[in-house]
Amino acid sequence: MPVGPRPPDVAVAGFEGPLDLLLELVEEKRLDIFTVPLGELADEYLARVRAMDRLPADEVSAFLYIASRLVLLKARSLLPSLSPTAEEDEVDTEEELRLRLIEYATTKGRAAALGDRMRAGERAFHREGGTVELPPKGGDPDVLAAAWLKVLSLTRRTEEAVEVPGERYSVEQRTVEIEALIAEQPSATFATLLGDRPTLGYAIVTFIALLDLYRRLVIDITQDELFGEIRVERKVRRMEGLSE
Amino acid sequence: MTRSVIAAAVEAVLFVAEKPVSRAELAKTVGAGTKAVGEALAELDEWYQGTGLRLQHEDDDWQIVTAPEQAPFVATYLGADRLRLSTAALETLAVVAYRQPVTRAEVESIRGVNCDQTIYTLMSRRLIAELGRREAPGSPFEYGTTWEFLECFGLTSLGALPTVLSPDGVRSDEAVTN
Amino acid sequence: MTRSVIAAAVEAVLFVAEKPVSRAELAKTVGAGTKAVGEALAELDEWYQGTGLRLQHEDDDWQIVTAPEQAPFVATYLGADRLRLSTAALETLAVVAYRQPVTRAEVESIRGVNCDQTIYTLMSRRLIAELGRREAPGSPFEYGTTWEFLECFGLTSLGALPTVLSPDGVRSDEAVTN
Repeated sequence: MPVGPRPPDVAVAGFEGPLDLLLELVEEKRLDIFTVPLGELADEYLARVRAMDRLPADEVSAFLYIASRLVLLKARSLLPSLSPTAEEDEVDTEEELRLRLIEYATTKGRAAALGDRMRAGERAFHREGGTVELPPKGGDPDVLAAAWLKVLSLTRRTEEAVEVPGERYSVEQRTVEIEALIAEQPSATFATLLGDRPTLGYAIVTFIALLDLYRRLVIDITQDELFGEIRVERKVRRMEGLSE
Repeated sequence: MTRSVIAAAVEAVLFVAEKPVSRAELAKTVGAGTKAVGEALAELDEWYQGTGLRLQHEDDDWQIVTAPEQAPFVATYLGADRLRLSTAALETLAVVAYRQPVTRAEVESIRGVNCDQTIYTLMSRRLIAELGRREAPGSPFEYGTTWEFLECFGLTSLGALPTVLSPDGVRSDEAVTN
Repeated sequence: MTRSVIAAAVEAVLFVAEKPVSRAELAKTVGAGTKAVGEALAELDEWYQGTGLRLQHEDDDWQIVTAPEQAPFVATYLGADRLRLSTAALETLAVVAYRQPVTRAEVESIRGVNCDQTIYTLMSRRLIAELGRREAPGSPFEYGTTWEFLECFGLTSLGALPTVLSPDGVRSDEAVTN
């Protein structure tokens, strides 16, 4: 085992990343990765993200990206009139997400195959060639200096890599906060929810919390114009007994 | 049961070599053509089946190494450490191995997460290396696996990477060749 | 045409060993009796007839060497006017050269990998040597470069080692002087 600093490989709440979580849902439900409408997994995906205790700020955006795409796919399936704009069509199709998922599944299979080999320990060894009797000659000092530089750079990078961002927010906690706020006042804007000078992590967690509240029919979200203010409103509950 | 004169000479040179030797240099050293050396290498490769040795190559650089089945005994003798990698590092390694040359952005797009950490881990273990810069916006580094990678995983060449079926069971051939 | 299991294991161990190995140590390493190892050695000896390798022994210490007939090719390869070192050996040499006096543990902590083998190789090539023991727990050996190292690299003194800027461009002065 190498001595020296050992950078942690952070897995997010048991998942290697947002695609890993999505793949896990597909496999858990024994769905066919080639035919399952991915939008159907939106609710469960959000629920799993919400259940995660703490999300590292630097990985949250990746989870959010997948979550928002799933929500969009679900919305389209529920409301066929919500046809994709030409712009979205290029980058945001279900097919593209599916291909990424399939590629990731292949990568996981390959990683498992390499892992099996690693655990079996069946490696090769070479000779260092120590039996040579002739006095060495013809060394190049610049080559030696380059090797030293390489060693230095690898050491340095490992040291840097150990720093881990400290700031973390919980989606669950933020959801509770917003729900309490919206219970007191009927509406709020996204900007006020963010407060002054929010960090990226805080903004993303807030946004996921909103997506989740929206999914649970607690709030409505409206936006009157492109890039306009996003309004969050307490959803008017229908009388019990009436169908939706 | 004797082998060809060239094969014996190539074997002796590879035995004393401290690092992989190119076919061109082998040819020059033993005073034969590259084609004859190629045949000698094939002869050695076959000869080593079932022995404690095997022939490993990357592109056209060749080296004699120990057979992976003998790893436990050799590791005992050398006091060598077992390689250990996290799942995350293995995933990144799998992308680099099967898709090389590959940039960090490409690895991250396939895995869906930031890969700084795992790339550094793999580089400091000498399993992957920077190959050079890609001629593209931002001139990103391209990564590939190293000679140590082949050795650590007991692969005689990149062509010996395990074949893994993708979920549809057909797109198994996209490794390395693209 | 396969050889016995023990013979393959013995062959792999002798292949990586850079000095003669006693039959007792071979037996311990491969987990067999000395009699079985003796038979395996006889098997290897016969096997190597007509190949580029030979089994050589002095008393009961055994070693694989190149066949005498191949000496001209081996001499051609090794005699080429340049130093051949594996990447691993070159990196270890760089650490010793720029950080001497240095212990094995320090070299390993800097390189991040086990360095037993490369230190042995560099010592047998007389590029580095044990300087003495450090007054520290365990009294580890300290290593430094040799007179042959200076001659091999055409350096008049250690002060003539190329100056290396570290990656951040500031830690340029940690060579040799500390």
